[in-house]
Amino acid sequence: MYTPHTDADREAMLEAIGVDSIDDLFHCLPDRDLPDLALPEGMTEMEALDELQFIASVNESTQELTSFLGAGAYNHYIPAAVDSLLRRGEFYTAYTPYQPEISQGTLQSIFEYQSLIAALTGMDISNASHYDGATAVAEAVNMALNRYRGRRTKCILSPRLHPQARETVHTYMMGSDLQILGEDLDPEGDPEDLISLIDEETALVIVQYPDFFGQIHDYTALGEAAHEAGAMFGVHINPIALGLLKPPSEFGADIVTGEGQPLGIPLSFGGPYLGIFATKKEYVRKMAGRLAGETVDDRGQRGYVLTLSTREQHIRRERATSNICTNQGLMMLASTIFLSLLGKEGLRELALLNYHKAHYAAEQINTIPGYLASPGKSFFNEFVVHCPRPAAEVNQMLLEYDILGGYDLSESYPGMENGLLMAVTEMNPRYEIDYLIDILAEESDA
Amino acid sequence: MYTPHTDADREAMLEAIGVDSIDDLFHCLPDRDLPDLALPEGMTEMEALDELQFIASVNESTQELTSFLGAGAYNHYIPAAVDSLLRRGEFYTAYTPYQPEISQGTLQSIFEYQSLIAALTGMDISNASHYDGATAVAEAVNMALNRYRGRRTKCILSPRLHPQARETVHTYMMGSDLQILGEDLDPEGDPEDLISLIDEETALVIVQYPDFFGQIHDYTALGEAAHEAGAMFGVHINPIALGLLKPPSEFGADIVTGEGQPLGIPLSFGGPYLGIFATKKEYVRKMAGRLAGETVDDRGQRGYVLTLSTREQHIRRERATSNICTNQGLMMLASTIFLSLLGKEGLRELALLNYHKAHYAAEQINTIPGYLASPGKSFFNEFVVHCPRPAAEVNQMLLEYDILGGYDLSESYPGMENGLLMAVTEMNPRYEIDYLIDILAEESDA
Amino acid sequence: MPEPTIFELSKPNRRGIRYPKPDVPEADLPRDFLRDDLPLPEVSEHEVIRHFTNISQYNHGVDIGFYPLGSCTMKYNPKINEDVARLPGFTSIHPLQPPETVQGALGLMYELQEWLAEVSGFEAVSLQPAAGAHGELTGVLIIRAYHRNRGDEKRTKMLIPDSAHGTNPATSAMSGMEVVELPSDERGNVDLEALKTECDDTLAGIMITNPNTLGLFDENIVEVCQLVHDVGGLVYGDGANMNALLGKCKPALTGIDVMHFNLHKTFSTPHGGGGPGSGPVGVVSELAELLPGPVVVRTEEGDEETPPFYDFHYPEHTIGRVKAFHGHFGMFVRALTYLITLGKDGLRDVAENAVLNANYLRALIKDTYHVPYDRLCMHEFVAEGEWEDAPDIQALDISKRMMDFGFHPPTNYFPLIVHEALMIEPTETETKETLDAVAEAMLQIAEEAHEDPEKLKTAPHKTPFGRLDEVKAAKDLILTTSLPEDYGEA
Amino acid sequence: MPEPTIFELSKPNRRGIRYPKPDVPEADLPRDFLRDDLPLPEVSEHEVIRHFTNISQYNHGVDIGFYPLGSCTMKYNPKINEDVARLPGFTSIHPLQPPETVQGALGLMYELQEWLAEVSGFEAVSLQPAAGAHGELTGVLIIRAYHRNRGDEKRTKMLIPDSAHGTNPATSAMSGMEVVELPSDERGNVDLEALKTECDDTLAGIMITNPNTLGLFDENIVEVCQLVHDVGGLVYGDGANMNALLGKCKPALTGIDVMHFNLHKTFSTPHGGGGPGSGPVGVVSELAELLPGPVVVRTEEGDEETPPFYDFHYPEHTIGRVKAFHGHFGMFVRALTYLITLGKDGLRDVAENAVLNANYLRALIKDTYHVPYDRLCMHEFVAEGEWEDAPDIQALDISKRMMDFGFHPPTNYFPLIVHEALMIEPTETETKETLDAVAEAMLQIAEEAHEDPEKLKTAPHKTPFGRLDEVKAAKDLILTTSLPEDYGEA
Ligand SMILES: Cc1ncc(COP(=O)(O)O)c(C=O)c1O
Ligand SMILES: Cc1ncc(COP(=O)(O)O)c(C=O)c1O
Repeated sequence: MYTPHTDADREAMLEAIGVDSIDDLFHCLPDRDLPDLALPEGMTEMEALDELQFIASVNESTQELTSFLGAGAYNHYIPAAVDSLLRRGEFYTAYTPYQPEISQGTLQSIFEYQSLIAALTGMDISNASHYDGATAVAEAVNMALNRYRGRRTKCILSPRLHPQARETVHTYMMGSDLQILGEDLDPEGDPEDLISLIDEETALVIVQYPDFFGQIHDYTALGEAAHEAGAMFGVHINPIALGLLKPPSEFGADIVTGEGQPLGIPLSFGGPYLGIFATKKEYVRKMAGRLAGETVDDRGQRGYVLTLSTREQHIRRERATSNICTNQGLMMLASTIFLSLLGKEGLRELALLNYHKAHYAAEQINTIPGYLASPGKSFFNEFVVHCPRPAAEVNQMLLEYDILGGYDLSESYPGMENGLLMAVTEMNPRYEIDYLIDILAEESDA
Repeated sequence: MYTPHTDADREAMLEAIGVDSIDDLFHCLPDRDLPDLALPEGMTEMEALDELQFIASVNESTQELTSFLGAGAYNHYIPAAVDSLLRRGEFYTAYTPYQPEISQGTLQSIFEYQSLIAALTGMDISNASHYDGATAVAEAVNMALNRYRGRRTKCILSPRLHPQARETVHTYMMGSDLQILGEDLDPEGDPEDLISLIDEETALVIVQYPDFFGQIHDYTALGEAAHEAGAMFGVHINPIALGLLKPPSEFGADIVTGEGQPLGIPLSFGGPYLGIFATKKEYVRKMAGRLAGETVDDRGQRGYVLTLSTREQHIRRERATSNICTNQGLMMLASTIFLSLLGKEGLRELALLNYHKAHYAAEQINTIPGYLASPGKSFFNEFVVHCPRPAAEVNQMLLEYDILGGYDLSESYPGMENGLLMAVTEMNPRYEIDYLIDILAEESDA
Repeated sequence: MPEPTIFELSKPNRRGIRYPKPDVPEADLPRDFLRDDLPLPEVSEHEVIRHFTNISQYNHGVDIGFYPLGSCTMKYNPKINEDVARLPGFTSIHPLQPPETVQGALGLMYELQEWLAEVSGFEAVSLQPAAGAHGELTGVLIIRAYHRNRGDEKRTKMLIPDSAHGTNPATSAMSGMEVVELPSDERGNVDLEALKTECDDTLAGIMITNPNTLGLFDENIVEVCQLVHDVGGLVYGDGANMNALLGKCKPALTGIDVMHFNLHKTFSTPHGGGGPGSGPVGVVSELAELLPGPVVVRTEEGDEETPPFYDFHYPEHTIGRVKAFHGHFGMFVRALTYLITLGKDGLRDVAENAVLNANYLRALIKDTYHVPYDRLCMHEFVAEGEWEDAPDIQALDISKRMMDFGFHPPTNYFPLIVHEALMIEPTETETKETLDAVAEAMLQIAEEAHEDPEKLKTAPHKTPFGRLDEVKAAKDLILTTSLPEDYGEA
Repeated sequence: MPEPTIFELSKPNRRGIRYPKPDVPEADLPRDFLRDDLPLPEVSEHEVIRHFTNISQYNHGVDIGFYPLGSCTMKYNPKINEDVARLPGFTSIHPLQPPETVQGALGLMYELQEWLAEVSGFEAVSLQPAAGAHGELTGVLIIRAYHRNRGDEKRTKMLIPDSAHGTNPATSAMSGMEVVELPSDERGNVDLEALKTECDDTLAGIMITNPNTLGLFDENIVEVCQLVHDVGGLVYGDGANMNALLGKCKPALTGIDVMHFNLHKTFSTPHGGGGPGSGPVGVVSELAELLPGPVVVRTEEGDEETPPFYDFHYPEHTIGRVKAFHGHFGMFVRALTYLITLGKDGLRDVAENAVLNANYLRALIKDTYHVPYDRLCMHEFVAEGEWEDAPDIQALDISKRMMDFGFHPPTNYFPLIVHEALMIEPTETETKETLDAVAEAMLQIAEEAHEDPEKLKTAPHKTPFGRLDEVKAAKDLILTTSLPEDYGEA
């Protein structure tokens, strides 16, 4: 299909190689009589498009459904300029910028991304991305363990750190003797509950901000407690919230991780997303992932290169800070463009819009008998609703009205059968919220 | 919305200009107190998208409907590569390449387009496009009249030249004393019927190939008759048909015009399309429109420039060959990419696919009592069906089954109430044709 | 390194796209009509992408940098417009579908007609014309039909100021009019005395551009129109410069009878490397029934429950269609998106900032480049690209040298009434920083013109191509290429 | 002219996008949590577009020219894949939607699992891993879990050939394995004797790349696997080089137990300037229940009337998830589009032409550039970028000079076992003409290396940037920029 050779080309090439047939090139294979693959014949482009259009149409997307699903992936507006730039072949058909002279487009965007993430989080430095928020958390644990070179073997994860991020940490750490604490604390408790778990063996304490329930906490005391015990303090963020909220650096974070999907990346059924990873300059040599640094070329022009590669697998091999190689380049670029478009005011405006809409929705829900939304808690654009019956049932009922109600918390917190986690963004016009309320009210009457 | 100035910018700029306020810049306007426009406030991008998505969704597109509509605009597959290149800002945010040193992208594509059209039509040269097929025909008449400098004042249009092209010629020629003949001949007659109209006053004879009814004729005799009388001979083409059929140069065409829409340009409710215009080299100075020519730069590199501008309005003003300025640049580029992708074999394959499908459809229709499809005529991908009742009624009936039946010929040929013009392309899988047949058969039984 | 042509890349049997095998029985082919040779190039999809990607990089565009091409309004083309225009509900509708299946499209056209009417003050609008010049043709034919319909056959004289764009006289000639050129006065306005002497009963009308191509608003516009009207003539407005007037002045209220809009200038639809444009025409009520058809009308108002209904309508005395179908619909989608995004305040903002930018740049360079007609300008201004004490230097040299700074040159040699014209239209979407950088470059170039003229004469230096030999092109007339003679022979 | 950073373009109050005013009452803000400063740049949409468009042109990409980056399979990225991946039915679905609302997506993932399984011979596939290295981590953890679940805690030794990619040892270390390097023999295969001495009851397994990073198919692969299996170890296959084997060899049949695919190499999903990749993992049946969850299963077969039903499934002894959600779905869409477009013959065609291209280019240059291991190669080969009689020249110099010819250089300095390695992978989508041009350039460069070494040492000359100072970058460690101190002060 995409192979250009004519028969004459092939003849001439085989002759230059000095073999008689293509088959001769494959003599070294053990099984020369592999039967044909049990796969269909190829399709033309127009047939494939037809097929894939059909498959896509089978899905009910958030364009057809009213969605209040969040729980780590958020339905945000993506300005048209973002994709119009991502579609440039110069960006998406390049690879890791190993050769800086012909990769300044990618390198400058990495440098700008690092700068934007530093500005947003209040941290000194950022790497060029991890696979997603969850793996960024796992890499944070990895980094903390490496920092203490095995001298500290405990890590404390808030029960309100994203459940899938916690699960990912467990998987990544399967081969180590790390002890993971904190997850079975009361999920509806206080952040300070974690303090009692911190000791001299603790390498890292990680919380989420806003937490998995959407709530905003002051982590100052917790951060101090971690530091007092000589441990590192990690904060996992939603970057949109930082348009409004003070940055985690103000709680003394040593590592900031986050899921960058809200920054101009489509939901896409869960990926590709963007793992944000920022830290203090002193840890730069412990950090995993690519890093662009400013320099000059031999003509005196400012330019950028990948730097400190000695941390990385292709140089350091089994002593590398991580095995990561390919990262989330294009998603990083998307978020760089997104943050450039929004800027200072735009991100604040977006955060406020999310905030007000979520609060309106929560307030309205609280008018419905039997429903209780995030009582007495500060939250951002997501909140827990205590329903009068299992969240699964509420979701099922709402789906009949083409509404994705939210995340059924019992899937991650067995005790919370009636807990529904709902997110509201700028993509939910008021009438959608009011529609939801009407239905909840009606059904609660019935 | 898209204006970048900050208040501070504006202040500084006004000061540099030496005025106190923006208003001072508009002192020269007669009515300084124009009331606010009676228009709504601006929308944000996300609101506008929402609004336009809604408007688009109100249309029933050929993705939802089964379409056999042609009549000058055809539903063809557009390879993904076409739009992926058209979306490049370097192409679509440039303008007419007046400054060749920084416009070689556009100029080389024009040169390649001219070459492709010449190869396709068999003519010596092509211009860089007209607005559409209809205006290209009008410009052909214009050129013929200019060639004879008023000494010939008749033009013969085949009744099976696209009715809207003929109407356009009438409008364009409103201010001249041209006599237009031929249109009221029997639309179902022979091309040779036109011969009797040709005389020493005839400047141009224009036929369509395949004609408006989709039929293929041998125009050799007609072309000879025109030439014998010293007149020019024009052929209006469907470029896809030329993948299969011999080029109009073989009938002795002096001018070839055509609607280029089938070459990778979306239906888009009628525009923007592409006016093809090709002719013999001897007429190059009479031809309207932009023209790219090969040359070299002062470093010895091959390059291209707009040439023979002395024909054009910006140099020659009221003595120009036409008033055309902006043409169909991006559509020309689309067709250049399209023809490059298909090439020799691809265009033939596409033409054959259209041919076979249309013939299958016609044959099947002929099995239905009362329906008669293009009896005994050679045709390409479009044909006339004589229905047992008015075509308008048949269309109305088919629409209830989500089928766009075709073009009701009585709209242009008052005597042909029962005539339905149907097109079949590669976008109509067999099951669509069979579905049409089933319904026609069922309804004809009923 | 110049890129080979697509023909030079060709090799037998390569393909960039394939089609499915026929799913129907094959029919007999029309043997007498088959072509034996189709000498098109054969390349793979990959090669096509590389070829056009590479040559695209030889282009300057608004997305690349400053593009002050006077009279062309090279403003930013918002990306949302491009996305919206590609919605299948817009791209995949056939122009001849029954109205009930395309109410979205018809409603959109109706809205656009209404917005354009409100912005300009005209009573009725036809969206059909394909570009500015096509709008002119439409408008002048309307004027012609107006007089004819009144039995006034002798009115064939069309007055055209000497500052007019070339399309104006070309259009008039094409419409069978006799063109009479009018001089400009010392303030850049139409010379009223000259106008008066031409005002007689053979006058069909005047084609006027306001602001004119000097970027100056004609201070006597009302009087000009009045004079023409007084003798029974009509006033055609070339709306190319509407960007200066949005929300500030409605041309119809100044006395203009018929005018075209350029959606590809004022309303941000992209210039596409030379088109497509879109040139809707607005007219006062007396001319509404002459518009080319079809226009869109609302035949049912609609209410809470039922949506309105839109349909096509042929004006009673229509001059007829000026092209196939209904105009450049794809451009209507973009223009309406732009309009609703801006809204009334945004539109005024466009005019204000366009005029501000032009005056600012003018202020920065006018002590170095002579700008005739010492008045505030509107959205553009025309400077002279020549100095007595730099005798070798022409406007073109300055233009070519500007490329070395990453800027597209201004329009050259137009309008004709300014020597060595540099016609500069920054547009409202440029920043002050860009304008400052442009001014700085132009001042440096002026210095070089005096001290190192060779640098200009041999410019550009930093572009991938140097000056191209236009004389050679016109002499050789190599207008096509083709596959080599021995193509396909191994 | 280097482009300013986006921070340098910033000016107070500029905006690239606006949001609607709240349509709900405003709530009280969490006063204690508000940030006072958000030092992000402020730029207009137009500036953003220009900025990124301009810097993009400083990149080489597959769409620009030849990109023979060994081990990375920089093949053409079909444009249809990009369109399909952007269908709203794919981009606008939430990963936590109930399965009944996303049957299209689940069905697509199921199909992709099946295609990958058939191509490779593995029993089960998990699509979750985000890239090759992530797939390795997944696979090695599966091996670890396999031994552990059998109570075999002492198996922590992982053998890694000296030709392996850096991610292999890094992965093993990250998984708590002890890495033991294996030498290669004189034909580029794993040294069997060395392997045998390491085969004991502490052996967890071996990580092998086949074809290996020399582009050579390990002629003893079956024996290698057998030896490892015989002592109870498992074989991990690094599937980075699968492009050579499509339709030609199923890795599972050679004895490999677990392997990752690189959708961004073999299956044409774009490399994105460094990612996202996608690294699904295939396993033999004994390991199927260890795969990270969820995988997609078909829970109802479906028939003429009802479609099948797909659901997520957590393998019984899953090692757990390796990331949030279900993997890089956007890449699955592209890869499946590619697969169904190619079909079984097209897949074999890929392998055949990839291997043909590599051998052809190798044949053209091997008399000039020493290619160790004199065997036919598979999809790539490794040449030495050094000559005794050109002592100053290193592989990097050759690479930089290649840029002047418009080509991306090969991979440098990998694999480590070849001196001054130039690892060249042309891929199947390149034409013979391109390969001829590359060979010609490389031969010229070799000549220059001997006759005018300075030309290489100071290369590249024709690119917009010259050699960048990496030492300075590592010393200065300027990793971010920010708004200037006095930002916003007028
Ligand atoms: C003043 C003026 N009038 C008319 C035109 C013609 O418009 P178009 O090129 O859209 O046909 C132009 C175009 O550049 C112009 O500048
Ligand atoms: C042989 C080999 N193994 C593993 C990898 C790692 O794959 P990824 O970059 O997708 O993580 C690479 C990548 O370049 C490779 O070439």
